[in-house]
Amino acid sequence: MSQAYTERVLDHFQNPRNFGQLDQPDISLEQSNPACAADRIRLDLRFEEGEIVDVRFSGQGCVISLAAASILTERIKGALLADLQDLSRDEFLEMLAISPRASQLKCALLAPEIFREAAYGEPEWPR
Amino acid sequence: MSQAYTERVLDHFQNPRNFGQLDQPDISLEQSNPACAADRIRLDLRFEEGEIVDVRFSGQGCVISLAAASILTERIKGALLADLQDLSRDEFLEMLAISPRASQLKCALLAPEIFREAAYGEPEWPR
Amino acid sequence: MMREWTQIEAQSDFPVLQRKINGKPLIYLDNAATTQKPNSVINAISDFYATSNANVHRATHTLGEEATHKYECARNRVRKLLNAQNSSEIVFVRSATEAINLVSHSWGLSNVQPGDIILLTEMEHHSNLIPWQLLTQDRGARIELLGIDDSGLLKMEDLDRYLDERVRLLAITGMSNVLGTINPIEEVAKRAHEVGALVLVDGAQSVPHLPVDVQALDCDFLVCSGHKMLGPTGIGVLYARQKLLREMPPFMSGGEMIKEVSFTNATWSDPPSKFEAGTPPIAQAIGFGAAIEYLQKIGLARVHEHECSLVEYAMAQFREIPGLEIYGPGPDHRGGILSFNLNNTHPHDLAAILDEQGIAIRAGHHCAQPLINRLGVRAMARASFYLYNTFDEVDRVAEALLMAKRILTT
Amino acid sequence: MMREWTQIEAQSDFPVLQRKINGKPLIYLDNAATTQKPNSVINAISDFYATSNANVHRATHTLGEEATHKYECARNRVRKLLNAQNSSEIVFVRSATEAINLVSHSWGLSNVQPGDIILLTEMEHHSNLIPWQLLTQDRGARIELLGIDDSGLLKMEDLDRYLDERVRLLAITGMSNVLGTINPIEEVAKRAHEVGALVLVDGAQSVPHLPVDVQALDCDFLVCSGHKMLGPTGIGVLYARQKLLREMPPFMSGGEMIKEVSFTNATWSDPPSKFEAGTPPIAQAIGFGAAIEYLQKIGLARVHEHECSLVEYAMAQFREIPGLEIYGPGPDHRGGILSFNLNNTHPHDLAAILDEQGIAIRAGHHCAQPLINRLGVRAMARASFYLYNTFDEVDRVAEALLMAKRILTT
Ligand SMILES: Cc1ncc(COP(=O)(O)O)c(C=O)c1O
Ligand SMILES: Cc1ncc(COP(=O)(O)O)c(C=O)c1O
Repeated sequence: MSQAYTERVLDHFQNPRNFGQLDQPDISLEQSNPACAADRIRLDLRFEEGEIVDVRFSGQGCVISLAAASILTERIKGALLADLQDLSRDEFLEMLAISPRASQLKCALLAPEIFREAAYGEPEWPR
Repeated sequence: MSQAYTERVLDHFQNPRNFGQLDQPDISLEQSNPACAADRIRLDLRFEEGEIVDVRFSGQGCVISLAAASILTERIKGALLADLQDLSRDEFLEMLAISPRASQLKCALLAPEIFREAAYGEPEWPR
Repeated sequence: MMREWTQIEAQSDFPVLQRKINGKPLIYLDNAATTQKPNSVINAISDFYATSNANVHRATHTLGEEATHKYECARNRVRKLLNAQNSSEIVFVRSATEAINLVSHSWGLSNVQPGDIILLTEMEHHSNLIPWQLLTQDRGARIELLGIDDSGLLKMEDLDRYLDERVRLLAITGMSNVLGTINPIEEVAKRAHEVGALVLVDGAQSVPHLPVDVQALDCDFLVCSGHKMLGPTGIGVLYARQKLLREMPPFMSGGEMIKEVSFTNATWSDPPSKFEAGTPPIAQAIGFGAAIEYLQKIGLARVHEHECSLVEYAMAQFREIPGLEIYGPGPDHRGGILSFNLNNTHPHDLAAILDEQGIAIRAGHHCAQPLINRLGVRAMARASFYLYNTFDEVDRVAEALLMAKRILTT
Repeated sequence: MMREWTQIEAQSDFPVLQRKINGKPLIYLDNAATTQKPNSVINAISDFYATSNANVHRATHTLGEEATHKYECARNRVRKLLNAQNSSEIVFVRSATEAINLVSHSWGLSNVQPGDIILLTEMEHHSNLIPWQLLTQDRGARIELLGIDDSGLLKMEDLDRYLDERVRLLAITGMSNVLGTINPIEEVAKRAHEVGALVLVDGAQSVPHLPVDVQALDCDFLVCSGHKMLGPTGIGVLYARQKLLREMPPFMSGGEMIKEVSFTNATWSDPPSKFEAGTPPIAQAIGFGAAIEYLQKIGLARVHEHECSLVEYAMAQFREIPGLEIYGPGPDHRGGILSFNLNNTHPHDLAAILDEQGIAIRAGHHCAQPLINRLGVRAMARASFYLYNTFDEVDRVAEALLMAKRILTT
């Protein structure tokens, strides 16, 4: 069995959660990762009173970027925006329970960074 | 005693032969050596029927360049132009009996190269 | 596994090849990105620093004379390797990329006029594409592209289409770093010269792997990088005809490249030093010289032959893997580079899973994004061979690819 | 010989210093040209090639990840050394010379207008003079020069004379490579910023020998070279404020510095990679990191203190030699560089005779021809110190100079 390609990661890749697009998202943001074959992911988000009430992702990419997006949607759905805002990059990855190898960091971070920019208008993580 | 600064070299430096300028040279050429503090040497030459009948040098430079110029004048005075034309650079230096260290090669060659250019119109040595 | 009849017994010369990655012996197949270094190169660098280190030129002391001598010997080794007429035609720079930038700035800005054409091919590396984009944008000139056919070979008929007096330069890779295609430079150069165009050969991939002779090719410029041919990083070469180097203005300026300087003006020394402003990569040139010595002992023709056998063998093995698509021409027209995709998998994932088996391949656009897109994909996996690779390693890669396929598609 | 109270016990770390030249122990006093390398630097380079060698960025395999990590750690070491805010402000280049050319091309060509002024000083190295000559000639701008007084100190009153809104950039050396003069950069930068000029510090001589803090100096650009501070050849650094690097167009172009590329167009990645086209000097950056580690273990303040004591001692010893003239300021305003002439001798001859005694000094114009001429001579001899030099060595140099005088003038 593979180290980075765990059952959990492969499961999210083969059975992506919350895959697709929302009809009327409050915000929809698509970004690409030039470091990895110009992969693109789009996140659609709906908020109500500071809560993330719905989220979908779509796009194409490597296993790590797609699995990370799928895990992300699972974890943030129902969460309060305020609870996630002050997490550092590493804390955020910890919450998602993914620890990519160095060369796949950008892939793993593609969806989280789209989320950060969409939700808070800030691409940078707090220190 | 020093290796490069032999008695012979120092003698030519302190008592330069044929130093000065000719009244009516057939050719007079001055060149500098940017590798060595922009030193300059001038050679004045007089020819008769292919023979170098008179030669003087002037200018300023390091011991090696001035001694080489002085030795040069001594050796070529009275020589036939045709006898010197086909000498390679190394053969020419051998005739002058100087073998400079690598970093002083350009100094040692300053006067010989001025001579080559003045006498034959060619700065390059035959191979 | 077939008999390793051309196997060059070189692995023990390369300390990194003794390494294990994730408990498996390293199989290094990213040679098109950079190659490994034999002990003789590593030692040449250490020895220089430990015994003769000094700045070159203008120093009267012994270390300075020794350093200058070694640096100039390295230049002469490059001259011999490329069969240039004169070592003043060999300019040391950081890399092939810098060498192309030197030409695009120095020759380009002073020779390319509005309306002129720089002719490239569809298989150029970014380093032989973007400098010409910037030059032509700056000068109001434009780029035209010789196309490739579906097997990745240069469309020779495009020469008829694009070659005319407006073409100032044809810049073409000797070997594609993606498809492995070896281009017929001699013929192309002859055609370009007929319309008065100059020819620049990007030798970053060809010089390390094939015998290359600038006089036989009759090219005007050729560039290559030391690190892709067993040498250190930080050293590359521009070859250019003496006449061109004499006429070209300097690219960078500073110490060592001058004749006379006043506060307001400067005059230039002769090539190559006119193009080597500041302290050059001294130890790197010397290490590069040692790399050339190593390569010449084996012989570039033998290196090429070995890689051709490897790539032919690998193509046969890979074709057994269902869903694996190989890009580029057949083994007759390519060097030891093999790009491929395995359907329904992302090359990035393939590379990551192969690494777990100790196998280093590369995934991505290989700095040739337009070419990759032209071939209708977004990325490729690439295995690129060198003299130390073996048939046995190819077998292990094929097995690992099958395993990756199982992991990723079930 | 005076007590070596600041002697840094370093000689045994430097293999070349164990060498004999002409049967005499080497005394290396050409440190302003390039310095020697400690074992830790030589080994860092060899180890990289022997264990982790790969190209950086974009590689998914283990070697590529390790190489990238080491390369970026080296960048962070430079950041800490210079106290830059962010490591994206540190661009790796070949040398100080290339760094200045990067600024003169990238920033210069897009910011300098006809009539603008680039302000320099009379003590600049050719590398911080000629790029500005070419830029101003190209742009219809001009150079003005802050003068020096007879002791080799910057004429501060010239700031009043030349600083006005036409000055786009003041480019000034942190320490003169000829006179050893240490310039009051902080004050000069403050004055320049008052009129809106940017400030470039040529740190080729100051960064290796003094604590340098770009935030304290408040400079906009700073350049230095690895080989002048125990590191390998082939590596240099441009520090620039993040905002400037973001605005500046690329200098060279090619692989690794792009976001997206088509056949006709390209977009750039963020700094620093926007300015690092092609394969960078990877092993050299890593070796440079090891050099910085070595220097920081001693501490730059201690290095400076040691060199000041040496130069003060040497000035006192040399003054005993009849006919020896020392150029530049007193020991309070200079680092470990001592240029001199011995009357009726040519510096080239002095250097050659000292070499016979194992002593490496330099003779010539030290790539600062206009300065040398301004001081009314054609050449100088120069002894330049570093942390491994000793008071004992100074004594031996003084003796050798007396001997040279006897040989050359009797
Ligand atoms: C065909 C080709 N040209 C140019 C380059 C650029 O070489 P370097 O990065 O050493 O400048 C490469 C390297 O990938 C290449 O493969
Ligand atoms: C003051 C100064 N600036 C710039 C340079 C150029 O450094 P490099 O040759 O490493 O580019 C030097 C080196 O001699 C120097 O002393």
